[in-house]
Amino acid sequence: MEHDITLTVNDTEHEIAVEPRTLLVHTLRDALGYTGANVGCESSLCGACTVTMDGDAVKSCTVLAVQADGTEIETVEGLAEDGDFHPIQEGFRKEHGLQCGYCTPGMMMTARELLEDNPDPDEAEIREAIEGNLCRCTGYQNIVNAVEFAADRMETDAANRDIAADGGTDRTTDTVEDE
Amino acid sequence: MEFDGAFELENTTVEEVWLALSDPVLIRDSLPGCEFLIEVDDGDVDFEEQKAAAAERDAEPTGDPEVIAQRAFEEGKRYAALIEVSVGSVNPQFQTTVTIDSREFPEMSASGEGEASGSSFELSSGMELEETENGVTVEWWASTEVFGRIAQMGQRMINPVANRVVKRFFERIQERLEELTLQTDGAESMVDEESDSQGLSQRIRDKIGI
Amino acid sequence: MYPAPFEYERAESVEDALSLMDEHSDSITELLAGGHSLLPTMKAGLATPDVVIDIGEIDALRGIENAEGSITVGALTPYSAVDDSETVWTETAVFADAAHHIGDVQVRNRGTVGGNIAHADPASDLPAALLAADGTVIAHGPDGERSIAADEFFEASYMTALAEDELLTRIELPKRGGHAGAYAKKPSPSSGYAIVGVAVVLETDGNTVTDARVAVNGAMDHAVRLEPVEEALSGESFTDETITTAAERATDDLDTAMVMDDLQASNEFRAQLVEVYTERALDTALDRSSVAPPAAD
Amino acid sequence: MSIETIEAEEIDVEEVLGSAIERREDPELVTGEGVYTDDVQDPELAHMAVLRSQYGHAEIDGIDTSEAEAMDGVIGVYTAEDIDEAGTPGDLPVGWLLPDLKTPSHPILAGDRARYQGDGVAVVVAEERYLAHDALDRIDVDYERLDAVVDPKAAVEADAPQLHDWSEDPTDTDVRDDEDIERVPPNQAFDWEIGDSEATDEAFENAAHTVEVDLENQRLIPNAMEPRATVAEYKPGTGEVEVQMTSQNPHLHRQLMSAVLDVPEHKLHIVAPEVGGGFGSKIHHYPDEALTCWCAMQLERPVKWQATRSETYLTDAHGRDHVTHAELAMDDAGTITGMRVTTYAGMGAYLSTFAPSIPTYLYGTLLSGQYDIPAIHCNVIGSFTNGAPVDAYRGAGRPEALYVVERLVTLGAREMGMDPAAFRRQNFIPEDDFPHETPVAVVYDSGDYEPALDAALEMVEYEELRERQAELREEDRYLGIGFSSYIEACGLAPSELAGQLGAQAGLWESGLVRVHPSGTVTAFCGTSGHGQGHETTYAQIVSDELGVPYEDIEIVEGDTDEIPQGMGTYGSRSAAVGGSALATSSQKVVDKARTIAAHLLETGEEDLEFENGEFNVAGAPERSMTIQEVAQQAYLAHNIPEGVEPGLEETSFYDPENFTFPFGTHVAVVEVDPESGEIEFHQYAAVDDVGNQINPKIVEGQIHGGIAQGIGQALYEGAVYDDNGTLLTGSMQDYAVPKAEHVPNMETDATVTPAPHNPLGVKGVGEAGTIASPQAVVNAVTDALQPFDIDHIDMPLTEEKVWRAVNGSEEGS
Repeated sequence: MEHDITLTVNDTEHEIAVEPRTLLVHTLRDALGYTGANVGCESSLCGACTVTMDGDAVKSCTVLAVQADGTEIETVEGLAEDGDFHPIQEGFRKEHGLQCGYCTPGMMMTARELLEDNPDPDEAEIREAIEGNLCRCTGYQNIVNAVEFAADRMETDAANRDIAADGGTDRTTDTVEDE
Repeated sequence: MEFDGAFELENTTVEEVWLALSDPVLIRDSLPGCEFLIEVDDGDVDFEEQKAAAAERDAEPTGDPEVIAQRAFEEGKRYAALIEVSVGSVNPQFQTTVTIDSREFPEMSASGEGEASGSSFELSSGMELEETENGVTVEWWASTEVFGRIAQMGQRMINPVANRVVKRFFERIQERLEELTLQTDGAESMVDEESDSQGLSQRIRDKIGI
Repeated sequence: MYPAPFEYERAESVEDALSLMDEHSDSITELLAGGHSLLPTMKAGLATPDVVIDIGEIDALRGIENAEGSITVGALTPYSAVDDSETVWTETAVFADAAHHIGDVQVRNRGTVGGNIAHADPASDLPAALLAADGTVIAHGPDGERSIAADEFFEASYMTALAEDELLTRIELPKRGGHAGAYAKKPSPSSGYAIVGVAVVLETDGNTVTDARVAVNGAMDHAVRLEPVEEALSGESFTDETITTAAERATDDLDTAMVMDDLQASNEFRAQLVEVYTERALDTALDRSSVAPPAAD
Repeated sequence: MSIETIEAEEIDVEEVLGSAIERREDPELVTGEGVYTDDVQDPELAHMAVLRSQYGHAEIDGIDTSEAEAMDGVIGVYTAEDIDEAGTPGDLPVGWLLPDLKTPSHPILAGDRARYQGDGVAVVVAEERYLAHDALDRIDVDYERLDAVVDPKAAVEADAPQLHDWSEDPTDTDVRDDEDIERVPPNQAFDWEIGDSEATDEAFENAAHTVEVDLENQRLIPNAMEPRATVAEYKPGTGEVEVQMTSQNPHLHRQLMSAVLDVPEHKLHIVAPEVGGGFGSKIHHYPDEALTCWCAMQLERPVKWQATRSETYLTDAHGRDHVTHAELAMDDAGTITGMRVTTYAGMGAYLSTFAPSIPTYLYGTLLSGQYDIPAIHCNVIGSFTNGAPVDAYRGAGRPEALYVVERLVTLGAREMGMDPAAFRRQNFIPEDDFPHETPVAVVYDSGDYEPALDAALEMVEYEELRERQAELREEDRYLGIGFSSYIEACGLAPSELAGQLGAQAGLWESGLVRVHPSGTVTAFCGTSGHGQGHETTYAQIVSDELGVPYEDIEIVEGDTDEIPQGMGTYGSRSAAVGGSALATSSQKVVDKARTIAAHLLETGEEDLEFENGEFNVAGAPERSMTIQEVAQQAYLAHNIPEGVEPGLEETSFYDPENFTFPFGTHVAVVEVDPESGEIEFHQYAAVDDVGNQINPKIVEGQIHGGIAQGIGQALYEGAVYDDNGTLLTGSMQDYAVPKAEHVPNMETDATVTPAPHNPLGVKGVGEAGTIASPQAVVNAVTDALQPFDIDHIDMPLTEEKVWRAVNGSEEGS
């Protein structure tokens, strides 16, 4: 019996009927056309299917679509804004953080959560954070560099926004939200 | 996977242990998750039907040679067993048939095969009894071969479970045998005196044709 | 691979879950929380439940509560929330440390404390931590609630004291401010599960260890205490020498024939790792403890 | 030191070659827009699933598909019988033959016998992918299990279970070449040798010192992150089959599949969309891709097959699987005088596409390494085993060879009491001895080995490091330094030689360069990249040759309808052979443009200089034309020289005259904990000479990834079959693909010795890291454990193996 669920993917709401056994990754890919998240294994280890669900990185092959009912999903297709790459996308490109690109969407979604929690991770922290995302091409080193690049860029962007905010209005920096 | 081990039973004889181990009911009771263990003909076994029938065929382990003789394992005969083991969320029903390959006092061996969860398995196992100063040593060995999905995907899960099932099986056999010996003690059967003990041995030998 | 079809039920409350469990008690039924134990086995075609009862939406079972004398962790609390909790780190570091070592970020975001403990995977990380923390499992059944001490809870691989009609609703961890706790793990390079993982909790009075609880995952078919290590530590001063001596006794009480033996590690090597990782867990605990190093003579 | 990338806009044409331009492939891939095979959607798609053998070896007495067929949504269920009835040849060919090679039939579905677990027994096509897999469980196969053999050496023993029925009946179709079958063990696929056996034996008789080692080069599972997949559509109107598949070489797949399915080559259109890694595993022709096409033709429906990861574990061609005994002879000064090697190479159940060439011509020919060795002999026995077929996997034969060489050399240095770096240096082929002919039938094109070794020694501060090692040993800490001075052979060539050696294909590459009337360019190459950054690299080459801005150049690969012909991407050949084809075509374009320009500028061709896309009349700089202007004129054709055809495009089939031989030295520095067997990297330094570098950032990425894959082999990976041929490492749960935390930070540097015989001077880089790194790590670990007198531990060096080695015996102590 199919169940009606609502998924908000990259800010677009979708109402669909799914079989209870359907995995979130297949709903995203086959029913809704978000083919950015890839399937690389069935043992929940490779992480190629990583998306964020209510802000948390999850392996969408290990979540039933019915479990995701009512959640906000973000996939790699939602990373860029107004045609501008997210700093993580920019980092992967600048630092040659990808080769075949198959692991990349999942890797970037995991990296984004890392940088939200820890804006200035060191190498060991990055390597630990991506232990659930396997890459067979890069040897990981340029992925680590890509995440470091993104961290720097996000810091710079934030600082620039602060300056712009300071210059543009009379608000002070205390309007910046606490982490 | 290969397993082996040995345990000792005190104040008993090789014949008594042999007798007890000839009893399918004792084996059934010792095997974790075993729903039934019955003799079957060649050909396909309807496990569902047998499971339903098994509830009505309740039999208790016994130390009585007469009773055991009626139902004792026989060389060349084929038996069916249904074993249900829970491995977390995995609840395979092992539909197993076992053939007694050899039964030559004081050694026996059996081999079988079965299916569960899109997988299949083969097993062989054997026991040898040896008289010691205080009683009897039971040496046992077992090996299992697993094929298909469980072997490929379930390595991490099956090993500890197989280990548990096999070790538990022989532990329980040991426990049952110890209980049975006590039973015969309590019933003032024949182990107190040398002559009686020999008498029992002889009776066992007679009954089950060692 | 792909899960086989099943009937899906969503429980709105604990009572609802219990009644659904009762309603489907004649079928093969599985409870779905985070799904990180269940779904991989279903995808592998190894688990084929008839009915899946999704308890993931029962909000009452989620969250960490700083109660008097103990920390309460709701069954649906994800590992990441435990790892992120300053309270858990402060009051029972061993449990937070173990949660930190589970799987990877994605797994920690979804996998739940209750699911983990009820599943009782011999190679998972929380069971030994629960034993070392001297935790209590609270189970809800048709007749209400009961408490099960961690020491009584784990019985064998994937087997616990939880009855079929019971739902694990929360765990309680005694508060041990000022204690020393740590979890040291040798993960499988492939699965990330523990080849061995040693959890230690030490209470100290000055330099003297007044109480020690040490437990191991991965070595046996369920998490077990390492009592000889505990005995070797109790009453001794907390030093490197004591640690080394105590760690040497790690396998004294383990039945070597029953030590896990698989592709990842033989039982002999596991036994060796139990010693090595006991020492490492104790070293970390010592580093973290407020115990002043003994004055040099 | 990490190389910084440059944005394409910042690059002038004169700097384009050799610049670390950002990859043009990436914008699509970082946004999720890239289309991999499983991303291909079509509302009409049906889904295929394959039932694999339950057993490593079994007779199939019957298959009951009725229950599966009766399921709602199941469209078709097929077995070998159906393939036969349709009259489809359905037998996979072998692409490389050896003398006396046994080539058993390899049907796309197993009929009466399954010989490894990956053997397909039946296929289901259903409306939906979950359903197709449900239906597999409803197929009832009556198996009779047979004994299996999985060890390559045990397989050729007399009493081993036999895989193939070598019938004495010459009409038996199960055997193609059954002459002299009685002479050799049934499971022996071939018995091959190279080198001078007498001279080698003599070297050993006269040796002052010898060392020997028994080693295994374990079975590996490729694990490209994207599992194999195919989407096939049949067009009954035209008889065409449109195929999108995970391929490293679409033209080769077309050629082979044409024979397997009996579909004319020109009616098969094969496209490799985005391909998520290959490492060799997507070169070969497997049954599944052909079955997908076959089902699409039967049903006249588009059909998709997407392998699950567990299927790729069972069926992707595995790598390595060697059991080797190797010896080294030296004189009393530590100069190498001979090498003798015997290897048993597992082929798996059938011969995969290029399988016979891997443990022979790609292995034996590299055994001289970087060393001047007067006499080498190598004997390789290939055997059939009940495992997945073994074929090219990143490095393909060369890692096996260099592992043998570099383990022996390390042991040789130890035997002589010499420093391993000094021992290597002493035995290097001297810089003035190139081209250098080895005793194993190859001629090294160019090389200069000492600078790479020196650079590596400097990177690790070698002398200080040895002091540190000695200090740490005092504290019972065990630091080890491992060297790997490797050589590699890329761009397998030339075709004529390959043909003499048994290749069933030429090894050239095609390149077509088309300058459009507006002056932009589309270039087509027969290689087929899958992560290597070919589009970027090739655009750099064409931009440099034509002087056309990099961004005005489009590269097309991986489509049999668009590209003249092609041999694909493997063996680190793409830059050296494919790149050279594009360079050659570009030069032909320039030549034609020069003719037209000279005509238009009213000067002699010899008076025209061509630089940065502009033809200038020598001495009269105001008289010039850009190549774009020439292109426009070439297509207008209003005024072109007599005898010159309109248009501006050229094709070439570039056939290299030799292999290229990249080389380098890698140094691993590790610390080993004898208590836990754990290995910790302190440093990993790599100096590689891959000839000229077109894009240093891409080169760096290839080296990184290659090293990581080799470290995976050294420390973590290994396919394990049980005695029944059941794969115990059948998923990522049990087969360790290295994670970020398992791989060290790598320091890379390069020397540049251009390849002398190709127009770009490039050598190839795709496999270098994987060929170099395993022995660097193993040598480092055994160096660390010298105080325990440990000479060798077989890969993967798991903690348990290291611990057992330290504890003296298999039983431990």
